[in-house]
This record gives sequence, C-alpha cells and structure tokens, in this order.
Amino acid sequence: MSELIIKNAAVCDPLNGINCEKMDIAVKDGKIVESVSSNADTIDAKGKLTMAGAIDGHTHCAGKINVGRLMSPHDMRMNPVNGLSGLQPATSVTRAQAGYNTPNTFALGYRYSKLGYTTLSEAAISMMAAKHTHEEFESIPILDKWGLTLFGNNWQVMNYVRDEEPEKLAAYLAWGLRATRGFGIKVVNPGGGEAWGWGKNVTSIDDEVPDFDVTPREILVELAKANEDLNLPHSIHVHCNNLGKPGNYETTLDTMKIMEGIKAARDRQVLHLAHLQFHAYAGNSWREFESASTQLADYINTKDHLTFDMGQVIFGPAMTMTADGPLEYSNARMLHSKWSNKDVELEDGAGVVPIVYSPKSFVNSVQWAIGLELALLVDDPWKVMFTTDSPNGGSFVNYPEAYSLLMSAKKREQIIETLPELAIDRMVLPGIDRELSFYELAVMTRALQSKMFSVDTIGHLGIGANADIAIYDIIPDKIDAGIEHEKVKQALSATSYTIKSGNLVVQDGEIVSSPRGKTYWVNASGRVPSEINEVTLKDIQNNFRKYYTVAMSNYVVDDHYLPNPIEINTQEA
Amino acid sequence: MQKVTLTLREKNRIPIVADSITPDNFAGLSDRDIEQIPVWHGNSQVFLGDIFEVVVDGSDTAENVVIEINGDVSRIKRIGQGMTAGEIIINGNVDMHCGCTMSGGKITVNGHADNWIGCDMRGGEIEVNGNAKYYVGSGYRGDTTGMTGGKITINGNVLDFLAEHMSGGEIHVKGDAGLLLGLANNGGTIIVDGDATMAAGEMKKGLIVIKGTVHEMLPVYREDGTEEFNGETYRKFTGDVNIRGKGTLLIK
Amino acid sequence: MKLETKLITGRTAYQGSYLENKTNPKYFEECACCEMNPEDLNKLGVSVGENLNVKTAFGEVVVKARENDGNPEGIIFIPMGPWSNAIVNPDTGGCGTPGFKGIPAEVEKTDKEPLDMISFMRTYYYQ
Amino acid sequence: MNVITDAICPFCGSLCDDLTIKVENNKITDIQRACVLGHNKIAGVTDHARIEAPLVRKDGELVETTYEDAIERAAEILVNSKRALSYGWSSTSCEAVSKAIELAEETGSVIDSCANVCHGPTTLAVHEKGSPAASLGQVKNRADLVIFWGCNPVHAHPRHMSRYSMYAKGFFTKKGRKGRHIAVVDVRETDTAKIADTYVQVDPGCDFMLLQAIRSAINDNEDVIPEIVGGVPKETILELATMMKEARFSCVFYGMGTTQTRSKYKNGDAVSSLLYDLNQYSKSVMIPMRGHYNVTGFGQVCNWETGYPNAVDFTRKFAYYNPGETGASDTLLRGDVDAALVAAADPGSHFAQEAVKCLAKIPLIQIDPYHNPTTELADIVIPAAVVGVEAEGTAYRMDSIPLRMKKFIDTDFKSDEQIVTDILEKVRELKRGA
Repeated sequence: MSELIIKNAAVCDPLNGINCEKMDIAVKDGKIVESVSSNADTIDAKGKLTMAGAIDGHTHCAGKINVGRLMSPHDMRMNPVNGLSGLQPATSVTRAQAGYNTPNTFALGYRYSKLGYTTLSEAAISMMAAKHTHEEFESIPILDKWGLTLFGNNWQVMNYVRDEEPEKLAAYLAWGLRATRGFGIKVVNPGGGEAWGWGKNVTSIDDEVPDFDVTPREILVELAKANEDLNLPHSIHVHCNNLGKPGNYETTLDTMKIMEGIKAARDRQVLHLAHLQFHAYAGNSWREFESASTQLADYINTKDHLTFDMGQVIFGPAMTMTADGPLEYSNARMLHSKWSNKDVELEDGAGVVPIVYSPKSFVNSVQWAIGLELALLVDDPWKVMFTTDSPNGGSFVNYPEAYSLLMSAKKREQIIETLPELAIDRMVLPGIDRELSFYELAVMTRALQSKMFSVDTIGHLGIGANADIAIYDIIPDKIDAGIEHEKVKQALSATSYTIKSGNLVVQDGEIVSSPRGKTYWVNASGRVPSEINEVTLKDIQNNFRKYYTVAMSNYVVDDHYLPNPIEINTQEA
Repeated sequence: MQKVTLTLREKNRIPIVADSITPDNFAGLSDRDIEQIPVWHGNSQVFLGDIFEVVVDGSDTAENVVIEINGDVSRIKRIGQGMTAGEIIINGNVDMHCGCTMSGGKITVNGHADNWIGCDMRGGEIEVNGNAKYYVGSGYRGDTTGMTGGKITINGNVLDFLAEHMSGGEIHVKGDAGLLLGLANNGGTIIVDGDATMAAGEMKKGLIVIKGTVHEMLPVYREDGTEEFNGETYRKFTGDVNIRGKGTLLIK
Repeated sequence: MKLETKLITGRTAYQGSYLENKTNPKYFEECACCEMNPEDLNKLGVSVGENLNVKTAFGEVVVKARENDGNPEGIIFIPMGPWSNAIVNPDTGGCGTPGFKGIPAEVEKTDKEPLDMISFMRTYYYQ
Repeated sequence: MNVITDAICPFCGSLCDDLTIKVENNKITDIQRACVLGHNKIAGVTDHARIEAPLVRKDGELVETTYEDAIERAAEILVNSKRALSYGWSSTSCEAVSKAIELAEETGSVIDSCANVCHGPTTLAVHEKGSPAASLGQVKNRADLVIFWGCNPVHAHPRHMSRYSMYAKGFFTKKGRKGRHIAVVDVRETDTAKIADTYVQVDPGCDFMLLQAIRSAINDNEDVIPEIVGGVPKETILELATMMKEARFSCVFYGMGTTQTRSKYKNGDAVSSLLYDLNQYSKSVMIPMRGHYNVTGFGQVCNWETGYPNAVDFTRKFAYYNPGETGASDTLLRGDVDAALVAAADPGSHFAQEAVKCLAKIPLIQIDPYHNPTTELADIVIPAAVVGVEAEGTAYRMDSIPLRMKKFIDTDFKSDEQIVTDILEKVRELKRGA
C-alpha cells in the first residue's frame, strides 16, 4: 500500500477542464484517488506546473531505431543537449547511457522520464520482426509503451482489398494485431512499399500497385473501415504517399478527403495523419518549394474526422527512419548520405538515412516553419498532436525547444531573422502571432493522446487515472512564456518530479528509481466471427507454407515478450 | 614559459587513459596540482602523480606551456587530446589517439605512434619522428568528416587507412603508406614520399600526391594529362569518377 | 622442395559437424589438413594423406595433405581451427579482425606428424 | 513421445525453423530436416563428451567442483581485474547476452562477440555506408539473380540455398532454381561455385578492386577500367555489371571472403556503395552470411543496450567502442586485459596464435557445454545447458529476424543466462563487501 500526496500543485489537466488551478493530488497504489491517509508520503509542489505524464504518440523508440544506432556510432558521442545526450556513465541507479538521435534503450527511458513523459507509442512495428520491438520495449526502463503494426503494403491486406472481402480483411487485421501484440493499424506509403520490392514507388493515391491490382486509395479506405468494424481504440495512423516531395500537399488533401465518409466506432478521429509537416509542401520542384500549411490547415479547420501530428523539424543532425523504403532511397541519393534499407517479405519495408537540418538551407528552414505553422494555424488544439517524429525531425530531447517556439512569437521571430530570405518568402510563419498556453500544450502532449488512442487511464489527473505525473519548476501565473521562453525551455527540460505509476522516478532532474514499464496491446479477435476467422486462417497458413521463410508458429509473439502486458479487448469496449 | 616534465615511473600493460595531459589543463598548475589530476588505469581511477614523476618549472598560460614526457608511454592513450595551444614532446613510443581532436599547439613524438594519431584534428601540428600505425589523421567510427585542419608529419612509415574522411589540413608521410590511404578525401592534402597501395578511393575534392609507386591503382580515376607539383611533373588523375569527384591524384 | 602459396582458411561442413565435438579424433582429422591443387601436390611430390609443414611469418604447423581441384595452383586451404590459426596473420589492421585469408605461406613435405587437439594445445600454449 | 514441430536449429545464421524433433524419455530420438551441421549439434547433446561438472584448475589440472564454488571464483576474478575481457556470447540466447552486458558494465570490462573474428568488419562497413538489406523471403520470392561473394553456403549454410536463395520457390519465382541466375565470386572454385551459373575467380585480397571496377561499369565509366582487375578480365567485369543492372531483383550474399581478407571492412563498404548506385537501375540488396546462429542477436542486443554492436569497453563506466582497440583480438594481442570470461564460443580454436597465447597467460573463465581447445587453457570451467536444445531463448537470423528457440529436453545443467545471473549477483555481493 503505497500512498503519496502532492500538495499545492498548479494543475493543468485539460481532459478534466482544469487550467492551472492550485490543488492537491492523492495517489494510492499507482492510481489517482480522492484522498489518502495521513501516513502518505508528501511532495510539496509549491505552486509548480503539474500535468499528467506526457504521451509521445508517434516516436521511433524500438525496432528500426536499432538500424539507426548501427549506422551511427558517432551519434553515441554527440552531446548537443546537456544532460539529455551523449555518453553518460552508469550510476548506482542507472545504466550507462549513450547517444542523441539514436540513444540506447536505457537513455531513452531516463531521458523521456526527465522530460515528464510516461508513455510512448512506437510508430511502426514490422510484423515479422515484432519480437524485436517488444524486446526493445522491455529494455526501455520506466515508461509504458505500445506499438502500431504496419499493414499498408501487406500482401494479404491488398489481396482482400482487391477481392472485396472486408470481413476477412478485418479478421486478418485482428490476427495480425494479436500476432504482433500491436496496438493499432499503421499505414505507410500504402502500395509504395510493395512497389519498392521492385525498386519502384507509387506517386498518387490512384496509382496501381504493381502485381496487386489495387490502389493506395482502396487500401486506405478499406483499412479505415475495417479499423472501425474492429472497434479499435485508435484510428488508422497514416503516413501518406509522397512524403517529402514538393507539391505533395495535394496527395495529403486527397487522403484526408477520402476519409470524410467513414463512421467512427468511438468518440475519436477516423484518421490520424502522421508527421504532417513532411506532407505539407507546395511547388512543383525543389526550386519552387514552399509551405502548404495554409491549404491543409484551412481544410482541417472545417472538418472533425481527423487528427495529425506536427513532425516538427529541429535544426541540427537527425536520423530519418521510416517504413517508407523508396523515400529513404531518394533521400540518400539526394543527400549523398549513408543508406540502410530493410524490406520484409510479404509485408513492408524500412529505410534509415541520417540527415542534418541546417538553418542555412532554404528547404530545411521552410520545413522548420511548416511544423509550427500547422500547429498554430489549426485552431483546435484537440486536433494537433505534438511531435518531432523523433528522431526523424529531430531527437525527442529537443521537445522543450519546440514547446518554447510554440509558446513564444518572439522566439520564433528571433530565429526567422537568421534564416535565408528565400525561405522567409516561402513560409507563412512570420505572420502568425499566436502563442500557445500551458493548457494548450497540455492538450497537445497529453490530453489529446488519451482521446485519440482511447486510453482513459492516461493523459489526465482525474480520479482513477494512472498516477503518471510530471511536475515542472514553473509557477504558471508568474511566468510570461512569450517573453521568458528560455526559462520555460529549461524548466520543461528536466522535471522537478516525475511520478510513474505512483513511483517517484525523477527528482530535481535526476533519475532516482528505474521501475519496469508495461506494454499495451489490443485484442480485437472477439469482433471476428469464428467462421470468418477459420477461412482467414487458412489463407494465412497458405501464405506461410508458400511464401514466408518462417513458420507461422514461430512468427507470433508469445507471452514471454510481454512480461507486463495490458490487454485492451475491443469486445468489452 | 612553464615547463612540465613527466617521467614514467613504471611501464604499464593495462592501458591508462590520460586525456588530461594537455598544456590547457596544466597551465598555471604546480607539480602538486598536476600530480592530483585523476586518470583512468583500466577500470580504476588513479592520479597522474601515481604514474609519473612530475616536475614543474615556471607558471604560464597554455600557449607557453611545454610538456616533456620521458619513458615508454606506449600504453598511455589520448595524450594531448583536444589541446588548443602549447607544446608536448614525447621522448618514446606513444599509445593510441595521441593529439586527437587537437586544434592548436604542437606535439612531437620522438618514437613510434600507435593508431589514430591526430584523428579528428582541427588545427595545430603533429610530428612523429618514427613510424605511425593505422588511421593517422582519420575520422572516428561513423563520422563522415575526419581531420579538418592542421598538419601531421610522419617521418617514417604509416599503415592502412591514412586520413580516412579527411576534409582539410595537410598530412605528409616521408616513408611508405599502407592500404587505402585518403579514402573519401573531401578537401585535405596528403603527400606520401614513398609507396602506397590502392590509394584515394571516393575522393570528392582535395589533393593526394604519391611520389613513390602506387601498387594497384583503383579503377575509379580518369587520367587527365600531367601537373607540376613542387617542381616535379606528375601524371594527373581525377576522380573518384563514381561519385563525380573533383579530387586530384598525382602519381609518377 | 618448398612451394610459395597463399593460405585461405575457413569453414567446411566436415569441420563444422564437429564444432561441438572437438575432442573427437574426427575433428582433428577434418581440421589438421591442407587442401591443395593436384598440380601443387605433384610439384611437392606429396600424396594425399602425407604430411606437410606449412609456414608463414606467424608460425608453422604440420597438417595432412588433401587434394582439391577447386583450388587454383598456389592457393592452399586449411579449415578453421587451432591448426590453421597457429599460422594466420594476427594483426587486426586497426579494424579488430585478424587476417584469416590470403596469407603468404611456404609449404613443404615433412616426416613430422600433425598433433592431435590436446597435444597441439599443450605444445603451442603451455609454457 | 513428444514431437516438437517448427523447431529452430541452433547452429548457423540461417536459423532454419522447420525441424521436427522427437523426444522419448527426455532423449532426442529423431531429428528431421536438419542439415549435417544442425543434426550433429542437436544429436551431440547426448552423444558428445560434455563437461560433466564445474571444474577449477589446481596445480595445472582441472578438478571437479560445485557450481557455487566455480561461480564464486569467477566473480572474484572479475571483481579483482583492472580490465577483463568478456568474449563470445554468439551461440546463446539474447537473454543471456543481455545479462552478460550487465555483468560487463558492472565489472568495468570489455565485451565482444564472435563477430570479432567474423563479420565485425561488416558492422564497420555499415557505419560507413549503411546496409541496403532485406529479409531472406524477399530473395526467395523475388530474386532472379543471387551472387554469393566470398561465401560458401554448401559448407557453411547448407540449407540456405533450398530455403532462401538458390532453389527456393516463391510468389514471383515459381520456377525456383531454373528462373534464377547464380553467380559466385571467390578465390577458389568452392563447392558452391561448382553449382553456380557464373563463377568469377578473383585473386586473394583483390575483392575491393573488383567491386570498384564493377561500380565503375555500373556508372558507365568503363573507360577507367583496365584490361584485368584482380585477375578478372574487363569483359567479365562488364558482364557482371550488365547482369546486375538487368536483373529484376538481385541479392549479394557475402561472407568471410570479404571480411577476413585484405581491405577488411572496405569490401563490405564497397558492396554497399555498389548497391547504392545499382538501385537506380534495378532492385538490389545485400545480406551477410552470419556464422554462429545468434551472433546477429548479440549485435542487436548490444546495440540497443549500449549504443554499439560489439567491442564495447566499459572500463570508464560509460560505453566506449572502437574495434581495432576494443575488439577481443585487439586486447589480447596487446595483452592489455588481465582476465577473461569466455562463453558460447571457442577462441582457443578460432583466434590467432598470438591472441591465444595471451588467453593462456591470464585467468580464464569458460562457460560452455563441451570440452574444447579453450578448456585446455581455462582456469575455471562452468558447464552450461545447450541453448536451443536444453534451454529456450531468443535468437536473430542473419537478416535480423528474431525467433524464439525452443527447449527440446530437460537438463540439470544451468543455462548461460542463469550462470551469468549468478555471477552478477555474486559480483555485486563482493563489491558491497569491499
């Protein structure tokens, strides 16, 4: 029976409509409760900004990040963000840490915790290598995790879409989520990954996928429908076609529009667009490259069926990693950089390419602006999830830098002044004076995630929620974030206290304990009629017999890999 | 002027990592201060005074500090790492990473140097009066820019991977070089008075001159007439053609 | 007569089959041997099963002669194992990995017998 | 009788997962579908001479002791060392590797895997250029051209060819071997070369030159290629380049012939650069032929736990990595380690003589199921269960696909994972006492 009371906190908890109000928070057995006994441990928060533990809803923290590590031993030595990067020796509480964009698992856990994060959503589980993702999850201390399973280039998915067999499609998705212990459906460059099997790509949602007689449009729509049929907690999570190409905003708009008619099974979006910044480019070539954030924001402001995340760019070295294999090859050719590729039979692919975003580059500067523009031009913060698509746009350790940009027009102005003139012409950021409040920041980093992933125990501080709490050294009513942006950045870089499931894990910016986290997964098999399940299983078995190089029984992730599971059953929801 | 003399007390086998031996760190310190600077000996921390007899004469700023090291320091790594000024004279063989990341000052090795001497060098000067081993003036694992400035002179021979990923500065080897020197050169100048094998792959820009014989010329350079260098005529090759490189390779 | 060759070492299925069974005399038989082109054997006047002394800059070892017409003349092959590794190039080249292939080696006939595993380890490594 | 299907073979990096094992009274009575290497290893669990009990060297002879005593002595050696080497961990589970890394960190040791004498240079090549790779099923389902460069799967990976590469039939490759061109590049006509469609014989140590020449041909720079490169005529080089450009999907499988020879990691680097250009014309990937069944797994675990894939030096409490300095062979050749822990590997057989001499001089702890040349040098010998036969655990195939190895029979021997856990606990106890 562990009890804790946090006194005099300035609580910012949007899901419960609380905006920096002075309150006490009681914790018992890892949950937030009404009250605790007088024996409870006490933390005096002294009016400090107190939020639920933050949730990174789109990060690359396990799985192909290991390819990034292998490509960049120099990243381990990089130390641009003091205390949150570089080589750090082991202590009596912590293991040795290394890295910046691709830190080791221990550093990931400790550093996210120092920023006040308590839950991570890995953006892509490769089905066949799912055990790997779960092994890394297990090795990341403190935080809870889940992962989204890649389905957008899967042969069986494309076959069912082509053959118009929505029930079997749903059955296969449920099987796949169970086999990989995944949380939701991730779609990356639908159809393009299969084309990349032959070194090709698709260029619009209506291109035909070679050999499969389907289009990205059909894949997207059918997956979205099946997602709702299965009553999954999250919507489909889409990385659109044409990422990173000038003029791609039209493909992005097309993708948003085809989802308008889909009916949500739950109180949430039917489409989440990942790292929208990379999909918000106008112009027909790199010379004409310019921001299309207005075009996208104008559309999003009139619709309620979708959410997106920023994919903010941070100047400096980053590591791009994505299931979008053809994109990474063209990145590598364009940047003359290292290139790793990893196609997975019958399923999907991946690529990893290092990048440096330079404020001297006109393209990089516009990219930097677009992420901020999208977050500031979309009126409703409940549609905007904060991310850098870590480490694609930049490492998560730079989140406080990006927060302070969102909260201070002055800081943005100071940076814009230093950018190439051509870049300033191609962005809309200089005309935007909106500054986000702590409340809005809490929406984008906590509350929205709770809603869009339908996990009601995290992302807020109401009674019954998990006691995942971040307390920052900021007195909200005594600071003007617009002016004192540097102070805000510093305070958000290291919590005074991070509490994970009721355990104190960070105190005064240092790790004080390192408990194990839990892994969420979604069991949707209850939504599949048994006769459909049977015929679908026959198709799955057939694929294993003929085409896979592993046996079906060795493919599925067994309980061993989830020692602390949280199973979300969609039948019960 | 401040002269610091370090005399090795006893030769070690388990490596000592002595990146603290730089004029920058010693400037203005007394012998007692220097003796108390911690260094790693294997997995335990010891002090410079445990390893060396320390004699200090005078006190001055880094650019006027001369450190003389006596004894066989062939198992003492990282001497002069990151130094910005002053001078180090090593009277004996020295272990790996000597003078790596240095940006100013001078290191003289009166003996042989081990691998990675002058890696990631930014400026200053290194002279080795014996041989040096692998990766002289190269970049570290994963980095795509190695040495960017300064000058390294090796009066003897060097082994393989000389100046990998070099992108500035100058290296002069008076003896022979091993395999694959100057790989991925991006703006540095490398002169080898002796022979070399498979020189200069993936050169983007820069100059590599081999005065002796090039064994096994890589099939990635296009012959482009002749060029004078220091009063002598060389066959000029341009490449690496596969990366549309503009590097110049001069050979006899 | 001495033959100047280049030594290649590596896996064979036979050596691999005894990888977890190295006290077995078959492991010794499958490793303490040298595959050569028949022409090279002729030049040395050695028949299959006779003994060869193979010497490099890094050591020497006695192994049994075998024939393999897949080896070009001048290239000899000894399966990986204590015998081959007594004569490979230990230098890691600044990259961590010794030179197990392409080592200049001098081969000649010998009357000495190859040492079995335990005798070999004791002879080479017990001082 | 217990029949275990889809059993995973714990021998080579092919990690075949279609074996059927029959067990009666805790004895393996039948092994189906394994190659000779896998069969001998699995059958050998009962046939071969095991290390029956923990051993400790007294007056030059190994004498029996208890697990407890051996583990305590091992812990003492590690705690008292200034810089110990922990080596091997490639024929064991990822779970054991993870514990071994924790032990190395706790004791301020250097830890390295068998990649040190195998595909270590491949890792260095990835640092330079990345790795354009694919899962083996991509080759099975798509490849119309397979190139084996410096590898000999007939001997080293016998079922690779039928399951993944040469003969495998897949969705776009229904004709199997008939629809697929096989090329071998090697210094000698191996048994793999003998069954290939094209055999290119390169002079020893000239792989780098040849790869550069092919790259020049791919990029239409034929004019810079001389008439012969590394013993290979220009005509053949141009043919190879055309073959690669015209293939729909090609894969270069590369082995020790590229890593252990002259130019070392630059050969893998050159393959990668070649593919970087080739993919503008034709899909092409490269996959290393990894030897030990879980040497890939060591690299994976070590990479996510420390940031580096092997050769990690914890003497200064943080992870420091630099093959050439922190590799197992480097440390032994320089004699700059003062104790060694060897597990699931046999450096006594597979290291160069100079390195083995150092091992013979320092306190050496061995964890292994079998008596091997390393045992001859060891001071403490701790017998272990055979992972993949007597203990379960995770392993990664050569293409980094993870599989969970099964346990076929029970044993009284401790698993590697358990032994390391016990040593780690004892080390912590000793350090607390000190």
